[in-house]
Amino acid sequence: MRSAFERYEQGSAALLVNRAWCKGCTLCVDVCPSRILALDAAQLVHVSDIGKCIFCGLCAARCPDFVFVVERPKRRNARVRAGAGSN
Amino acid sequence: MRSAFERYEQGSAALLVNRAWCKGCTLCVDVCPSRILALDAAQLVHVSDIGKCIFCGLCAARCPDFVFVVERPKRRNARVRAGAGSN
Amino acid sequence: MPRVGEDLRKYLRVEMLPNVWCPGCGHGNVARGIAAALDDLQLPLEQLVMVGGIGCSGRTPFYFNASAMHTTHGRALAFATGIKLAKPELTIIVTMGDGDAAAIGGNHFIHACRRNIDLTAIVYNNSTYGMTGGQHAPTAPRGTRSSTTPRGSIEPPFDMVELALGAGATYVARTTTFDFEELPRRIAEAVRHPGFAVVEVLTQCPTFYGRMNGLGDAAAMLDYERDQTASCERITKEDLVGKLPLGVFRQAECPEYVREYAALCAASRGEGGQA
Amino acid sequence: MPRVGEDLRKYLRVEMLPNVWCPGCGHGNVARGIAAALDDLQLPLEQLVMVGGIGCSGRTPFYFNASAMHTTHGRALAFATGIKLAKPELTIIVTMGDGDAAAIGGNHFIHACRRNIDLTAIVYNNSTYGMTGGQHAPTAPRGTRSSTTPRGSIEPPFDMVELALGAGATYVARTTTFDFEELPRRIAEAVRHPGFAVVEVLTQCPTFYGRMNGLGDAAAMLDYERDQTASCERITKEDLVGKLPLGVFRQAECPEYVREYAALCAASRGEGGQA
Amino acid sequence: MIPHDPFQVRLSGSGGQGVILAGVLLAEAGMHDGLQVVHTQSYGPAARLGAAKSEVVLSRHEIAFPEIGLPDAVVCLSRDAYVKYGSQLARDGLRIVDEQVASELPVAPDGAIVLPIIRTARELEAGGAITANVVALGAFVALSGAVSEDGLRRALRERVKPETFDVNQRAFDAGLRLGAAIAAAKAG
Amino acid sequence: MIPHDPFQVRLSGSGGQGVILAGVLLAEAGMHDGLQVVHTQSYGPAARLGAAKSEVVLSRHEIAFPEIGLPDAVVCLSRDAYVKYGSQLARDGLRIVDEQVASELPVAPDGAIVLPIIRTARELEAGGAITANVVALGAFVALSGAVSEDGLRRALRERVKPETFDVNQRAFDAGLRLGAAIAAAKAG
Amino acid sequence: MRPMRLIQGNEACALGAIRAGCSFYAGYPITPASEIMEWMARLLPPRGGVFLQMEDEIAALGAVIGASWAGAKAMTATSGPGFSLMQEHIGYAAMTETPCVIVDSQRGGPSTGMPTLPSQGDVMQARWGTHGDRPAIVLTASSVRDTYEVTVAAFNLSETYRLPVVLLLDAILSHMRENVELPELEVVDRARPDAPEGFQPFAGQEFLPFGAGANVVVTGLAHAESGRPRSSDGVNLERMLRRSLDRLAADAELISRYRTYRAEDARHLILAYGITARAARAAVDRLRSDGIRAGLLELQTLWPFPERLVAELASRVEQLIVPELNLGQLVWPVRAAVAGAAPVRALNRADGRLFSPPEIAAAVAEQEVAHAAGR
Amino acid sequence: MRPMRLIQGNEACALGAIRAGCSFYAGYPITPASEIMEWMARLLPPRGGVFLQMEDEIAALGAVIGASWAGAKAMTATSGPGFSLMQEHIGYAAMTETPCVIVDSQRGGPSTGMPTLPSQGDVMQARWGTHGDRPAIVLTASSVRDTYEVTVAAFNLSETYRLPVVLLLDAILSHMRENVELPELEVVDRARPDAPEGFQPFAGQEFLPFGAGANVVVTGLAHAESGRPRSSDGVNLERMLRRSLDRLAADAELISRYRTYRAEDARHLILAYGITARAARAAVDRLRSDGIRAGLLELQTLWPFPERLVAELASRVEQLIVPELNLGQLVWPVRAAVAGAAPVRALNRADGRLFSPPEIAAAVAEQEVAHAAGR
Repeated sequence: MRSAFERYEQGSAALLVNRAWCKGCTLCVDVCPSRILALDAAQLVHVSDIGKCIFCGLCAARCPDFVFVVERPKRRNARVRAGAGSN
Repeated sequence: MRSAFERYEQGSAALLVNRAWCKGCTLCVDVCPSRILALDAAQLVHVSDIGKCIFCGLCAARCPDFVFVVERPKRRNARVRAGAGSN
Repeated sequence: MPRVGEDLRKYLRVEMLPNVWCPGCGHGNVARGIAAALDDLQLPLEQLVMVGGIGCSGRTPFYFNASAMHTTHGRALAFATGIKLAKPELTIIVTMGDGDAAAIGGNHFIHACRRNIDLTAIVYNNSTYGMTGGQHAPTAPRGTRSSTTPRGSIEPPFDMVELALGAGATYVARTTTFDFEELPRRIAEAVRHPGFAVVEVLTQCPTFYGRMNGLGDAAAMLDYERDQTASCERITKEDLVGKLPLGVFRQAECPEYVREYAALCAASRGEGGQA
Repeated sequence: MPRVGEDLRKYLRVEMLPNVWCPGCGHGNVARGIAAALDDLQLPLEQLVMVGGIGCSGRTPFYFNASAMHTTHGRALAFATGIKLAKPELTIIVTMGDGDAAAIGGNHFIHACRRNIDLTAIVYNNSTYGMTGGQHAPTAPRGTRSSTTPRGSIEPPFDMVELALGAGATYVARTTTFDFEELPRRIAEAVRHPGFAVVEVLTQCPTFYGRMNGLGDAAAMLDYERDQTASCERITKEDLVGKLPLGVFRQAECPEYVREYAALCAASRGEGGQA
Repeated sequence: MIPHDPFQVRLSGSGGQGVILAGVLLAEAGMHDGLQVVHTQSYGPAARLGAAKSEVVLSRHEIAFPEIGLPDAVVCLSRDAYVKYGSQLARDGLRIVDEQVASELPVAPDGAIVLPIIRTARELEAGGAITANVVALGAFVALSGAVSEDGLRRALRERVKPETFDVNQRAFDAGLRLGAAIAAAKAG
Repeated sequence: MIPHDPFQVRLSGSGGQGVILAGVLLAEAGMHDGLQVVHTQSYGPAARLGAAKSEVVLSRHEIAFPEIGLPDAVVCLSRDAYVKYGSQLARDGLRIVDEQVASELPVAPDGAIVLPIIRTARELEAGGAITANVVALGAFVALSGAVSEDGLRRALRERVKPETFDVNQRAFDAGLRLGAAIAAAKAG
Repeated sequence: MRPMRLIQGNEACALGAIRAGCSFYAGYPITPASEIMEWMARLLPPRGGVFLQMEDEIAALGAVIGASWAGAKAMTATSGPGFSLMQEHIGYAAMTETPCVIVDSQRGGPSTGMPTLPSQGDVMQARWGTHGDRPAIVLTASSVRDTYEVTVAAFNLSETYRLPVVLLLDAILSHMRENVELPELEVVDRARPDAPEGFQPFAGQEFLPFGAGANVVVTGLAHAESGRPRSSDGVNLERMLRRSLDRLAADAELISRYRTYRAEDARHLILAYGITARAARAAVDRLRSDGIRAGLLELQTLWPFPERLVAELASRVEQLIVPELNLGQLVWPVRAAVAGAAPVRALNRADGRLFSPPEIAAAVAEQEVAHAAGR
Repeated sequence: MRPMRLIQGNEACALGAIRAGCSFYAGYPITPASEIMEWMARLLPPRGGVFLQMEDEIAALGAVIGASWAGAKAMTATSGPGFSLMQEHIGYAAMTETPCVIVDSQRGGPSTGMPTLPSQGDVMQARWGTHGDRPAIVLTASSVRDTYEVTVAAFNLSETYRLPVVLLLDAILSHMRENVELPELEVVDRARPDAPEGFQPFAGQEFLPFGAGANVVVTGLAHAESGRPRSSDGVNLERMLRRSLDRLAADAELISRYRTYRAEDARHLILAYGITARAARAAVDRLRSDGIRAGLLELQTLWPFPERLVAELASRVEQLIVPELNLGQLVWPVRAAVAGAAPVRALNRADGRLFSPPEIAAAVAEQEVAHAAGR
């Protein structure tokens, strides 16, 4: 069973990605402000450059399949909570 | 089968009463402005004095059992149409 | 409207009378209201179908000199929908009780409101299940007693007018058996309305609801109807406090389903529809 | 509310993932919204029961680390009512689709609204029957296509908010899968509400509704949700024209059924109740 | 006590006359007397509006079949009830008919005991006639002896609302007197 | 035409790859060739999300049993489909697997014909790969000879939307060429 | 011994439910079952039990199943039209192995039919009314006292086998009154696992309700023993259905309630059930007094159908007579079980009236073999 | 002869309905029947027929019955859960002698079960699912072409006998495609009286819809021939039910659709129906080639059950084998009809898979007599 989360780190922050739950809908690709997400040949999401990730969490917020988990240092909270998505 | 309407006349006006359909609920008795309706020993409506009838039709309007029919000369219409019953 | 006291026998299936209802039951008042409305409407009776549900009110169709379909509990509107779409030239009046329309039949009721098919639904609201012996109905006010709420009901009731409006009905009115002049007027309006029309009629059940709640005989219950209600049009806001409003709550011309369907068929005729 | 991107796995029955929904299906967004709300609510999960109907949305309970009851089509609220009354200490979230809640389950929906039992009902409105292949749903706007309205629907849709209000619900809100912050907030509010709470969520079905109506992929459908709606609180009347309002439409404290019932029991205890 | 075994009684009247309760009281009286009893009744709109019936089987033995065949006694409190339920009766059976009912019949019922049941109740109550059922039971007990006075009094005490017990007690006594007078006349 | 009678084909892929339609086209081609045909398929969320299958039985005679036993040919367009439906095959059966699928398998499928089906489709369409199903059919027709080219072209013409006929036609041709190349190599 | 009382069949049913520990009732009014509901409305609140009037019969049984999964012993009662509406949820209860009791007081059918008149027209529906196969226990009763006892038995069987149990009454039995002493009867509660850890809700008879430490999964889809859906894999489903059916078969003697009357040396065996068994019993006495060796097999458990018992008795008689207040229902499995060992005669009426003892006696006495039923 | 086409079972059903003159469809989505609805949504509007998606299956059949009384030939289609919900209205249609067709594409049950997998689990429900007794006609089919023809037959029988007719398909047949030529078939319309005057809607087979000059009265209560309710008098009702049942019995040969295959000299008779009959037919060939004299009786009419036919064939064989995709349903009436004349072996599976020809052949070849079904 493919189920483990792959871990992409940038300092103390990390983006966890579970490709086993991905269905290739591209909602995350569409929403990523850093343009670091894309589908691979197997039509599953992959992270092209974790160095550019701002850990905004929009990929996780948009993903209907719980593919993403964002681990952040505490201080980032304020900024992230004001993230996009509201009318 | 008891089903015929009994006819009570007053000049060219008449009150028709079908006791076979009466169930003795007294709604007509209650509403009759001339107090000429009552239940008899068999608990059915009877007309005590057709001479006092004003042919207002309230007995018919209130009766849930189609027991009454009022036959009137045409000229009475206006008065009767303004009969009671509205809020 | 016919004159008060008019001979309405031609609208009745007289050989089925006397009706099955208890002495003083308001359903007979509603039936008279329907007959008076028919006298006003002057419809061809052979094109009229009366459709009833199960319960005291569901028996109404038997007493009219028209086609009659006494259906199943709560589903009268589903049958009526099929009849109307299969033969749009028919006029259809559906008689339902509160248990019928609001309890088991609530879904068919709201969908009929939504679809806006040209049917007239008369909801006899006597706050009880009469035919089965006086059980609680979902229109009965909080605190009222019945054979299934011997200690008083703790449930909020439906307001059938609000429910019909919320579901999208295009004609919605409420009246009472007390008002024997407004009752046929509303029914006639509803039948004339080109779409789905709901008339809720507050009606007395002296045998169960009245007796169990100490409301007196039929005459006293009619007075109670009068005292508990007020016209939504004629009075000030203060008069309405604690009273159930009566009158016409919506009367809107909206696309009617049968006509829309006919247009759909006409538009599709070119396609052929391979078979 | 949890931070955006938070690890919500502890609320999930991870061994049931990936879920059954199609790529880009908004039901997964709703599921995340529920998980985020749970993170906010900090309820004991062993006292949480998720109850689902039949259809795509009905599968939601399987994916949560709580008790799960996947019931029958349209009837989830009836089961939930039984669970809650039999064990009032449980928290119950009911997930239903539009076909589930508004078509076959409309009657249970309006009666749950009326009774005001402390349950939370989440109505996933994607305007279609997804599980069975994209048939017309009673929430789908007039003119939309589906496998059963190949020429466009001629039916007016339900407005679920209006329906819930008309039926007497005490908390009524509408939100969208677009708004991933408001969605969990509404769900948490609804769970906290001491009475029956309805949250309608507009959600995308790219596989059927989107494809059949030319609305593009999931991302495009989220934008469409945004463009078709407007908050009922923040904007002027002109902004609302042609848009579906979002927000909280009613939030009222009314007698809650389970508490009323407990009071009834307490009051009746003196009687003994002969047996 | 019961003249035959089983002893089958059919009470009938119009809806609201309380014949259902009368049957229940009779059955309970039989039970208090140590008999096996079965009570059946008509139901639904017919029972509320038209003619209602209430039937009791009394026996010293287990009662296999719950319905009554040819009744050993009938009591009729309304014309419609008489037409519908009053005609069948075992040979030498007891038929009690209210005088008002009898007066409405084209032909007087053969061998019936005609009693002023409703009138007696009305006089007792000064208006209504809701105890006609209990007056009738009193007459029935006096004439048939099928159940004991004590059994029926106990049934009344246990079954009717406390506030109506007195008037029912008086109705029962009045009925007993009506019946006893006829019984005495017959015996004399 | 069909190498055995009945000839049983199992097409599989992920939801959205059009294997259901491919099966229908194959069955219609067989029908146009004068064969008896039965087509069955998987349904529901599994078919939309996971692995979908589409099965065709071709025969010169009436087909009693509609499902296939051990297939005479399998076509796999996705890894999940291969895992679920790709392993069973009659001895000497034909197994066509997309190159991408083959690359994801831990062990190369024994005796399989690996073809760049999805890539070919993608090149034809400049982006999507919705004609992979028809490319696969072309290869299948070339390699199996079970149905005629003409039959399949007629099925395409009658079944696909007019605006997509051209691209499908080209996909079919490309598939034929892929298959023919292998066939020639084998024969050679 | 409790005091002698005159009570109605429907009241006895409600009292039996209370005795059995029923703490949840949800229902909807219908003749002739309404009094069961009315009694439960009176009896439950003082005991802290839940009484709920639902919007329809479908919702009533849905609430009952939900309550059962919340741990309550739960019941509903209805008549034919409501019983038809409940069929989907009866299947759901069977699929989810939910203990609950459904009372159907039979009235004249089909459809609205004859609401106040008795019938035995739902006997096959009680077994076959829902789609798909399911293990079924269906009981019936012929007296007010039986009604009380069989209601307790219905709960006990329901708790033991984790199944919906159907109790068939009829319009006469529901409404008739008899003098009875209500005995204290033994009560069975559903088995609980020792600990919630690792609890598999569909691995056996043990049960844990919602909120008891195991996050139970319940679905009407085919599922694994964990409760998780397996809607495309029927092997589990068939195994679980067969396990339930086998368990019922193994416990046939416990489940099968019946009584015989003068059957030991009978040449003419009347097989009857419910209200009809009373006339049959009287007919046996009548026939015996005329020198005809008649006997009665009265079934209280209709399903699982006691095939072995019927086959065994059939092998010793000249004929079986099966009187039913329907147009021939239980006679089908009787004929299947008898398998030609003796002629089986169906005696049917569907006019809303009971068979009288003389009618049954006359039918037994006729020596000619009537047409077999069901045509 | 019309052109050869590749069509799905559900499409064939829709085309059969159109061919039979169906002008009204009301339904509700459900797997695996939804495509029937989708085809009707496409086919009806251009023909001026009515297509209606209702709020549930109960409403769908209600609308169908209403439409039939407005004069339309009307149909609905569903699967198990919806079929369970329709049971009350099936009884109403029977009670009101309403011509209509109800298609049930069977899927794995009970309850939500296995929505995409085939089953024959609703065979008894189709006969006994509603409360009370009723005349029932239940048909089934085993191929796409049969589906077309049997749908036409369902309408014709429905119109002839003024009854709801049930057509049982299954998930495989509904979704499979076969090449077929669709023949022109004869179509029957309900009989009309010469004049509306004095028309008694329930005096016989003649029918007048609403709005045709007679103010027809229709009720689900027991009623007189005039249609007027007689809810406390079952004599009328029983007479009318028996009249319908007798008519079906008298016309048994017209109604009973079946085919035999190599049955003349068979020692082992397989009695099968629906999709299972196809495997059975292949099994017969396989057994014959092994020298075993097997034969097939394929029933298309399941109810009224062809008792005489089965009894007659049973008298000539060593054993009957009844394979069903359920846990033993039609085997009950088979056993009743056979009455011990030959051993009857039930072969059952309820795991959502079809019997394969080798499985059936192996079961026939086994000489040992297995346990009878239903325990």
